[in-house]
Amino acid sequence: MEPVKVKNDEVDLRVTIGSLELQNPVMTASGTFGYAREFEDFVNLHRLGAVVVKGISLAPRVGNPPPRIVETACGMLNAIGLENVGVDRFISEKMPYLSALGIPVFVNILGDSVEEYSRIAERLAQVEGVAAIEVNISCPNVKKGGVAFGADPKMAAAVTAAVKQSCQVPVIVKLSPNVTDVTLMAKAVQEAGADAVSLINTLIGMAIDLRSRRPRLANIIGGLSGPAIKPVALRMVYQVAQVVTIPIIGIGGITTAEDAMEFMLAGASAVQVGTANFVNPRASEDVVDGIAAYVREQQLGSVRDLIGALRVG
Amino acid sequence: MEPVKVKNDEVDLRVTIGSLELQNPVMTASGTFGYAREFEDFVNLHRLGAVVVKGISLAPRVGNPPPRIVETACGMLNAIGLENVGVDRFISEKMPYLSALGIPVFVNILGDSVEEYSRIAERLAQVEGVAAIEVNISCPNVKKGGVAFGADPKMAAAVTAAVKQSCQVPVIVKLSPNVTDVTLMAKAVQEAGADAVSLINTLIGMAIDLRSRRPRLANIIGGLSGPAIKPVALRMVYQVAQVVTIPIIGIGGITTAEDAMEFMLAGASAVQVGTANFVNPRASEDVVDGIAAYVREQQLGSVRDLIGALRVG
Amino acid sequence: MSQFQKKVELVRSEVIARDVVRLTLNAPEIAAAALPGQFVMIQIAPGKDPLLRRPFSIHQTSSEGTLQILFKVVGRGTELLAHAKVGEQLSLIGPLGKGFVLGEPGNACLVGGGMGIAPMLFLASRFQQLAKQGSAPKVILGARNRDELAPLIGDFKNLGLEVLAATDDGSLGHHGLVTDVLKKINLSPDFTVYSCGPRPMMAAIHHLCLKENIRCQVSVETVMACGMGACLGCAVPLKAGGYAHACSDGPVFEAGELLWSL
Amino acid sequence: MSQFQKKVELVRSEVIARDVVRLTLNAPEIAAAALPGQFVMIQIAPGKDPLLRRPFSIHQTSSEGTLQILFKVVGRGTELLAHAKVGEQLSLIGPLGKGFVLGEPGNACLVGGGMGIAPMLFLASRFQQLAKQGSAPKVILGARNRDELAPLIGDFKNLGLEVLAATDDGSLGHHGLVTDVLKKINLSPDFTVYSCGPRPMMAAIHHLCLKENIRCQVSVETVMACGMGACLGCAVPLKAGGYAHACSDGPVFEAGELLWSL
Ligand SMILES: Cc1cc2nc3c(=O)[nH]c(=O)nc-3n(C[C@H](O)[C@H](O)[C@H](O)COP(=O)(O)OP(=O)(O)OC[C@H]3O[C@@H](n4cnc5c(N)ncnc54)[C@H](O)[C@@H]3O)c2cc1C
Ligand SMILES: Cc1cc2nc3c(=O)[nH]c(=O)nc-3n(C[C@H](O)[C@H](O)[C@H](O)COP(=O)(O)OP(=O)(O)OC[C@H]3O[C@@H](n4cnc5c(N)ncnc54)[C@H](O)[C@@H]3O)c2cc1C
Ligand SMILES: Cc1cc2nc3c(=O)[nH]c(=O)nc-3n(C[C@H](O)[C@H](O)[C@H](O)COP(=O)(O)O)c2cc1C
Ligand SMILES: Cc1cc2nc3c(=O)[nH]c(=O)nc-3n(C[C@H](O)[C@H](O)[C@H](O)COP(=O)(O)O)c2cc1C
Ligand code: FES
Ligand code: FES
Repeated sequence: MEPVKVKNDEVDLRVTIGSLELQNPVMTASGTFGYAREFEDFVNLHRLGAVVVKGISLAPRVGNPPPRIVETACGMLNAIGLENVGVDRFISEKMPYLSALGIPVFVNILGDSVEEYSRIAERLAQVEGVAAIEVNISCPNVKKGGVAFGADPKMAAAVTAAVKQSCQVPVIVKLSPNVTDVTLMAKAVQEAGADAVSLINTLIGMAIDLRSRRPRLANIIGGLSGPAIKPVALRMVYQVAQVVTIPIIGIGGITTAEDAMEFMLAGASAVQVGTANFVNPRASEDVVDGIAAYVREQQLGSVRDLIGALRVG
Repeated sequence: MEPVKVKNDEVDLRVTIGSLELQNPVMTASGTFGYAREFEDFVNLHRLGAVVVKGISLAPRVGNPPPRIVETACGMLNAIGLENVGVDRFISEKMPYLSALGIPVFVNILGDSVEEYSRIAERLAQVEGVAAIEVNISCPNVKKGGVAFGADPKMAAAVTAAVKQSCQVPVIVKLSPNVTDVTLMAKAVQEAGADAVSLINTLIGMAIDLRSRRPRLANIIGGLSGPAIKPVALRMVYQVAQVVTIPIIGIGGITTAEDAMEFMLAGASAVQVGTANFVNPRASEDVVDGIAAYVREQQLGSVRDLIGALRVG
Repeated sequence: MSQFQKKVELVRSEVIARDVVRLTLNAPEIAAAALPGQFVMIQIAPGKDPLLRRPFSIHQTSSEGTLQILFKVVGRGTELLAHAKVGEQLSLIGPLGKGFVLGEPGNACLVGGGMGIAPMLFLASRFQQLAKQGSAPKVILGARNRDELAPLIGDFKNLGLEVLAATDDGSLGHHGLVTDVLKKINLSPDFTVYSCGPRPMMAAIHHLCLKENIRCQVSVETVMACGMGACLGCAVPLKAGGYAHACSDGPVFEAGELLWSL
Repeated sequence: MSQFQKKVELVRSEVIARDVVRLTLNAPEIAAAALPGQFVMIQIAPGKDPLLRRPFSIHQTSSEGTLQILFKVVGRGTELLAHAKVGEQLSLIGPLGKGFVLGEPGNACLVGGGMGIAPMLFLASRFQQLAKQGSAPKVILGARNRDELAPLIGDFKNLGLEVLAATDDGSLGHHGLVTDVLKKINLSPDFTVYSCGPRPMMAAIHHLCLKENIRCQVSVETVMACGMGACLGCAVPLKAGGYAHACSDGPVFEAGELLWSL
């Protein structure tokens, strides 16, 4: 029999997220890859499974005062404050370049209220090139006293259902790790219609400067990301994989192809490379290369053989 | 005026936990310092503020099969499985050495049920040299389907109240970070009578070996500790400091005196050195030395001036 | 605008003064593309701690393809970098950011303070390439003392440039601040001041230039994670409200566009 | 029993074979207190990644106060250690654990496989110090090939000991396993076998000794965090149920006490 020619160096790296088939499981994490163009000198963008852009809100946001970032042990804290150009400028200024890339563009969205989420989704639903919407539910719900949508299954489900109603593209709900039981959140958004879940967003953390006796971030607290959080992320992906049937996108400290494939073994259908892009701007493409090499060497029929293939017991 | 002579190189390092005055704020974290004797060649044990011993249960426990530990980025996962000699052997074999040290001994206790916690506390209450009990509520409540006591304010309060009733010594409740809102837990145990809270216990994490496609821990999941978790710990201490009036003992990734003092700025009255003991067995004493040097150099009246002295806004 | 990620060889490491180190790297692509005021991000360790790259101004480039950085040891990253061994491979990203907008060499005044001197040498040498006979830029450099300043002044002399020096302790040149020197030389309004240094110094220069109606470009420092506009971590407050990003909108800004009253 | 935490100087680094390195450290206190079968924990990097120390058997000590370790590069820690430079300071903790219980030198048979050879040299030299004329221990060493084994056999020869060699590829000594050699030499039941090596090798030796009614001590490896009995991470399943701890109850155990059927 003739070997079937497939994309990416003749190994089958295709994975499915909702109704989308991606050429490979490697995406970039929201907020760590700008609007992709920033990386065009470093990465062959066409080779990515998908690109997830910085979180977009209805109106532009200026973000938090500096300092916004601080390095921690094997990680970093950020309190960017969701700075973004707003959905209108995103569509007019950023989408033309992105949609010309020929790879799926996932738009990460955020809001203060269920209504705001669904209005952004409505705006994006009509835009050519938007392949999926990733809903960042780690934002405070101003109408509910600032509790994060992602901290309450009911609120998370409400946002999910509203966004689902507002657009036709697959809806991915990005879960917060700052909860007692992430599986409750995952089940709630699956029931509310999510096509996939991505996890984890950042852990809430803090850093203090002894000399000035001040918090190192102007915002006092920020989001912890990078290799430090990988064990927590891997555990949550594994736990969620036991309870949902929708695809999982694994995120958290992924730096190498090995990291990415560990998340797939734990149950992820795809992964996102985040903080690693700052250290190695070529990280996302390196992960694609590394997965392809592994699939070839191990003579796997497809990268999909790795999904949930963890041997326990 | 004559300078007042105080302990520890003539700087005032004393702090108060419940009815106890400690010579300095530096303790060792449960499970990372054995029963103290293991460190006698490395640390002048008399110089520690207190020693917290490995978690003790009613009956001996053999613990989990190996592998029980795995290194992660700037941290480690452990799944010791609460191996310990049981309260009787602890009292007969370990306490004589410990109580002869002349420093406060805090006994960390764990159980399957509220009754088990209070029975251990009762046993310990009669033992000379036990200065305080630290209640590890990160254990599964077998009567409630294995949900951790530390994940539910009501269960945490029940354990706290039961232990309080069973002994006269100060009761410290050790909080789990694996919750949506640690302040709810802190408030619940304060109301139930806790004399202090200590935090954080380990974050739940996981590691996978790509080659064997197996979890790296026989127990699949384990507790993440070390420098990697420090930002999360610092944030939780800060948050809890805003809502409780009882003293807080800060734990999580403390490696140096600077780390320790950052926790104090965030609101901790004392700290525990954990994983750092494995890397530098002298770590706990180094932290005492470093704090003393800082208090002297900065000409602070007392180390207590640092507690909650973070400047925000 | 081409940017590169390269493993480059450390060919020379010089201790210029106490805690001040100059590294010479063999980085032909980055050196060839570099403009004065741009910077590179250098990976400190092969492991994950310290995790992030550190930004350094491009101090000098050569036609042989070398690139220099000049830095002060202030923390763990610079400490490790100061101990990098000749022959080691370092990972660089660059050239990054927007550099100085170059005007007439004869109407340029370069003011560098402390490690803010680093980009000034590259800027000066570019001006000298552009300059016609007898139209050299003015250069004012400040540091804490002679030890820190003297070795660097030589490099400007090698370009044929006189340096007006100022030291905090008076051990070399003017005893005082670079702003004192700047005041004294009485620039006409057709000059542009190019400045890099500690924030208070740049603020003072900005206010002086504002008064004298002189254009002033400043190179600012912020914490950076990516150095390429992706993380939005390097926010610089703007006079008009909101923030610019030091790594992609800067690090060089028109001084008048920034919010100085922090 | 005294244990020390010391910064010690690396005085020599030798590549013994491909990926096999021997380090000589100037560690007088630890060397003086060390017993064969004990180990040291070495800090790999000054930073926090890799975080934990790595355990290594004491390979040899000298009356001049040096201590040697012999190791194979298998991961990140050993890779970094293999590149440590002579003159560098390394942080050591030791001597740790319980070593071999030494019997009659003339009734001792030492069996080392792969990096399990490391503690055997120290054990052999201690036996030679104790031995009366003509009562030397027997030594069987196994490795993958001549390249890995030959350099080490020389060290045993220097002690005046003959080595029975076995290699997987037959390039030196017996073509096959150390257990084949052990079988052939037909030890009497008054012998004790001292063994260190890969688990399957030690299991085979244990079963052989059990059959022949020969006492057998084995040195086991586990993951370790503290190396001193504090973390309880180094669990070794016991035949009688429950676990011992490799770092404090071992690393040397009576083979019969352990659970081999894992
Ligand atoms: C565009 C740009 C160009 C630069 N050019 C030079 C140069 O040519 N020569 C030079 O000596 N330095 C330069 N710096 C500053 C240099 O990047 C920092 O000194 C360095 O990152 C400190 O790293 P560290 O690990 O030694 O210090 P850390 O341990 O990270 O921190 C030590 C201290 O330095 C401060 N610090 C850390 N990072 C920065 C930063 N990015 N900017 C300002 N302060 C910081 C911290 O708040 C802390 O107080 C430049 C910075 C930027 C943004
Ligand atoms: C008491 C004792 C004495 C030892 N003596 C020697 C010796 O003399 N020479 C020698 O070469 N090695 C010895 N080892 C093994 C040595 O400690 C490991 O090879 C080393 O820790 C690996 O570190 P790494 O960072 O290079 O590997 P890692 O990157 O940590 O791991 C690489 C691989 O090695 C395995 N591994 C990691 N740590 C250990 C460990 N402690 N034991 C076994 N496997 C491990 C991992 O599972 C992984 O497969 C000894 C171990 C113990 C417990
Ligand atoms: C600087 C920065 C900005 C981020 N911005 C967003 C964002 O806008 N929306 C979002 O859902 N997640 C955001 N994240 C979270 C990441 O997408 C990712 O979930 C997290 O960083 C964990 O992955 P990592 O460890 O690989 O970085 C941001 C992370 C960083 C570091
Ligand atoms: C090996 C190990 C064993 C532990 N055992 C216990 C225990 O028995 N009881 C408990 O309350 N905490 C236990 N802990 C948690 C620590 O006391 C501490 O809360 C945690 O490790 C975070 O601090 P660190 O980052 O400084 O290690 C253990 C931690 C480790 C690493
Ligand atoms: S440093 Fe990342 S955007 Fe400027
Ligand atoms: S390694 Fe810690 S108890 Fe053995």
